[in-house]
Amino acid sequence: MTAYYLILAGVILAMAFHGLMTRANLLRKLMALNIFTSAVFLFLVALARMAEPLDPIPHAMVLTGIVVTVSTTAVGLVLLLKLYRRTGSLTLQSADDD
Amino acid sequence: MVLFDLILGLLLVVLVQKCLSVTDLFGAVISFMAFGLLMAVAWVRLEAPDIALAEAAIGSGLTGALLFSTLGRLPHSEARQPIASRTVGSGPGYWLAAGFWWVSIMLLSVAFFLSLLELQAPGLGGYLQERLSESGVLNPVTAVLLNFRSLDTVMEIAVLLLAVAVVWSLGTVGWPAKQKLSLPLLVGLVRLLTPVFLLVAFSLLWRGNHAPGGAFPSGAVLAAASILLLLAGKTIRIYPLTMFWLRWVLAAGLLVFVLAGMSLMFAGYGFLVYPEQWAGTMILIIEVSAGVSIGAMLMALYIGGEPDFHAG
Amino acid sequence: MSAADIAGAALVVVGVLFFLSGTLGLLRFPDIYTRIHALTKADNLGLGLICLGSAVQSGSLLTALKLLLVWILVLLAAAAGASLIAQTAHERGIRPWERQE
Amino acid sequence: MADWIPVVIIFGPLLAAVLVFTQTVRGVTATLVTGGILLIGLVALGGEVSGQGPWLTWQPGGWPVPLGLRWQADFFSVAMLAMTFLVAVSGGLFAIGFLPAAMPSAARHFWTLWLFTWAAMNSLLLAADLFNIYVGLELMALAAVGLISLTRETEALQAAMRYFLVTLFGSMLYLLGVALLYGQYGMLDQAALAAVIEHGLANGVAAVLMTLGLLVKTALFPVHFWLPSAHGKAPVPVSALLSAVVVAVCFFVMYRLWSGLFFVFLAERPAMVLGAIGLASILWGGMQALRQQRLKMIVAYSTIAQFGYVMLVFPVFVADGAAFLAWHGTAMMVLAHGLAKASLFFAAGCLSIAHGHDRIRELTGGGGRLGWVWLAFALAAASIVGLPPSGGFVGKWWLLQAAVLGEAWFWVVVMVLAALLTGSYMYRGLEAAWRPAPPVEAVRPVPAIMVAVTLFCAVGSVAMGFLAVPLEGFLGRTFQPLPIAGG
Repeated sequence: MTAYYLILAGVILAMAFHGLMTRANLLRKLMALNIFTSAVFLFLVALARMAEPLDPIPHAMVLTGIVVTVSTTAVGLVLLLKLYRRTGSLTLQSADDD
Repeated sequence: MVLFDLILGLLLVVLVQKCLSVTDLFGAVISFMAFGLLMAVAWVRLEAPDIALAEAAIGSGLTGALLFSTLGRLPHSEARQPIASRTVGSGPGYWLAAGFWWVSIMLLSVAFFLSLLELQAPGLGGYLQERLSESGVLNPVTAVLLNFRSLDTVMEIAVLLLAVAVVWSLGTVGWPAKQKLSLPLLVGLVRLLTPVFLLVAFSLLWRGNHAPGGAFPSGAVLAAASILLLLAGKTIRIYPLTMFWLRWVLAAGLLVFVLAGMSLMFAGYGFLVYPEQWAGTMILIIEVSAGVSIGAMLMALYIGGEPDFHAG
Repeated sequence: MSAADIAGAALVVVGVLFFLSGTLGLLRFPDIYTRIHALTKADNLGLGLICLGSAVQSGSLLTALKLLLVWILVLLAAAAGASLIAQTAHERGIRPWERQE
Repeated sequence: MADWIPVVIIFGPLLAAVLVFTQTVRGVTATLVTGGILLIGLVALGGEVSGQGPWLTWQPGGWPVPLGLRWQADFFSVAMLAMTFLVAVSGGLFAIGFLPAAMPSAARHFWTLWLFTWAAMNSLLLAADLFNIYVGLELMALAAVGLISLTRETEALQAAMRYFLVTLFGSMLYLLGVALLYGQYGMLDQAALAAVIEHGLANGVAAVLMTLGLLVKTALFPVHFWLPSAHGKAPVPVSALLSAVVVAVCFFVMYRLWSGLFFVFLAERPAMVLGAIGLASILWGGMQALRQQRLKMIVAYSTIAQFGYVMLVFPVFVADGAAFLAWHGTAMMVLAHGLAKASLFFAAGCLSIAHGHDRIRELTGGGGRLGWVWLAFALAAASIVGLPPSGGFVGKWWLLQAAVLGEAWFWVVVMVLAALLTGSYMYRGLEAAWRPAPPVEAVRPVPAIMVAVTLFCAVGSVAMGFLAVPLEGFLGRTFQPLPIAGG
């Protein structure tokens, strides 16, 4: 069963990566990043479940990670709002090489 | 039960797909929140109730609230706008970078799936069980977070405080927030629920010692309570003095944690090395201050800017 | 399997049926007001039955009381939420659906 | 072992940041007092390392390794900490003059974020635990995002957003690699893992994922695109800190991984790939720097090229020769680059305050203090290019010597070409200084402290060349990449 969750994590990782690369909308990029993070956490916890006996250290790591992710997401969202007020658009202009 | 896992996985995949390609942002955010809730179910299936609690409260709940408040601050048209089918970037630099990523990720994912076969997952569960009695708490996750790997947790609280500092550096929000609708029902409900919230927060904090819970879910419940109070229009007036106290409440969790570690060091035990008979008490003190601070920090993140008492 | 188990399971199944009908209403009803109606009414009853079923199965008074608390809290939240949604919709000028002749 | 040293080094700036956040202490005071305390800590650490070295380890929390986590330090860590200290303090001094002139409203937040970044960098330089490194990376990334967006200008906000997305994605790749390693061995300590790690697909994938994540953060060639805008549009002291130290810290983490944990993998082929990434970064960064019209952008692009140069250590390392010489060269190069790069950004900042812009063609004229600024720019540029007797020269010379000893002729050619390329774009920056022009009237005065700091960093970077012999002595002639696993 844990192998199933490991593979599920891999599938979600790939989907989130695709979204992160192809979506121009910043809110969607942020959500894709969050989903990517969730998939990494799923991977860790599935590993913890595989171990005998159950290994609580990945659980603690994921708890730490969840809090860190909320903090970064909050910053990202505020940054996104500031950008929207400035440019009126939810997308980034491509990196200018000037 | 295998069927249950299969359905759960399928739903997760469908929700990710919807979140990333449904036509409007509003629908995408809804799918994202549903994804978070189902992840909480997945955590329970993987025997990680601590994470399920944190995911439901922080990962899905608070992130969802953050996303919604962001959507609310965008104009209606933007939230309902369908995906524009244009490319993300242009120019040779972009295509080089994108191509590099695609190729490497494709190769990597093949290797990744193959490497899953090799994982043995020895884990530290057994080793941890032996030392758990020395940690001062009974819940192994709390023991890891606040004793065995407490340095990570100190730095994690620092990340939260830093996020508040960054959000504040990006601008101020007018205060008190104006309410468009008068919603007597919400006010009544909040009046009824606030004590319940406080009770739940306290019980989560207390339970953390021996069962899933602890400072982070408890802080998230506190933050939820204060966000509800805000939504019901129950804002306090902000004066310089209130800001002074707010700053100290925000910083308290980190300060108590670091200063506790340092005083232990100067007492001769070593940085964050709890003497065994005091470990439980010290962890409780640290957790209480961290819980209150985390509640305040999560609320500050939700507000999304430094409260400005000149604007109110 | 004891009688309590069977009774509990039956209650849970009935509760799930109520959830199903509520979801059906959410998907099929014509406007926001009727949808809320379907959702809150059927789901709250469904949840009540599931809680009752689980309480019967658990066989412990403490758990039963906790489940009762869960149900009451969800009832409160659902009632308030539904009324807030309806109120907001009303103030935005969304008219209730009427049968077209 | 003195337990207080790493605590003071990491939590000194952190506590200062919290105190500045609560507005009990003024930012300048806090930064300078922290600097003083850290100086004591660093001297003590240097003494301990040279007395009991090559490696020191501590166990914060007091639990033995597979359960608890460790801090570790050798002389390279000490040198990096010292460089971080110098840039952080001189950036702070520079900001005393810069903030009132350039962005008075953001000054309050600047110091908090500055101290947070400092704490994050110090924790990364001391961390031995892979997951602790992840938390440190996130702390550093978030603080850097805040610093970049401080001016709240549209371009800065866009650069911050791009940096945010890219760097957090990098962190996630890194964490995924850590998860794979943990799934194999159930350990997170670098030295403990290095003792048991062996060839295998999962380990290889972990190595690739973690390296990719860190490459993104070090801004090397195919994933460099975020750096020029982030470092070019940020406020000057921030650009200096980001280019000189933050990127270097990410490289440091990657270097530690490859010289310790993944050392078994560092065979011919992976080293070639890492070297090729370096070569591509040298070419791309150099070419772009040649095209730039603004002084600050030249300096920003040169960071990509210079870290590309530093990456050449890996192919030289595996070539049979003098591994320790390559190692010394890298250490020296990163350290000298830090001071020189800080000085270059400071100089660009001084010039743009004086002229109101930093377009190279119009920077001519302007006497008085600007002469000193140009002198500092020239000295720092000399160190970056690698002219003797600067620190940059010593670093590049050692690396070149190691390559010659190892008969890695291809990389020798690359190094010589890279030096020429660096010379030509740095010359473009300097050209304005010695083009004859009538003195411009509308030059605004530059605060003396800014000029002094600029000159100090430049001189420091050159003077490091004279410290080559003691530095070599400290680094030692034996290459011991990791502490003993038992601790």
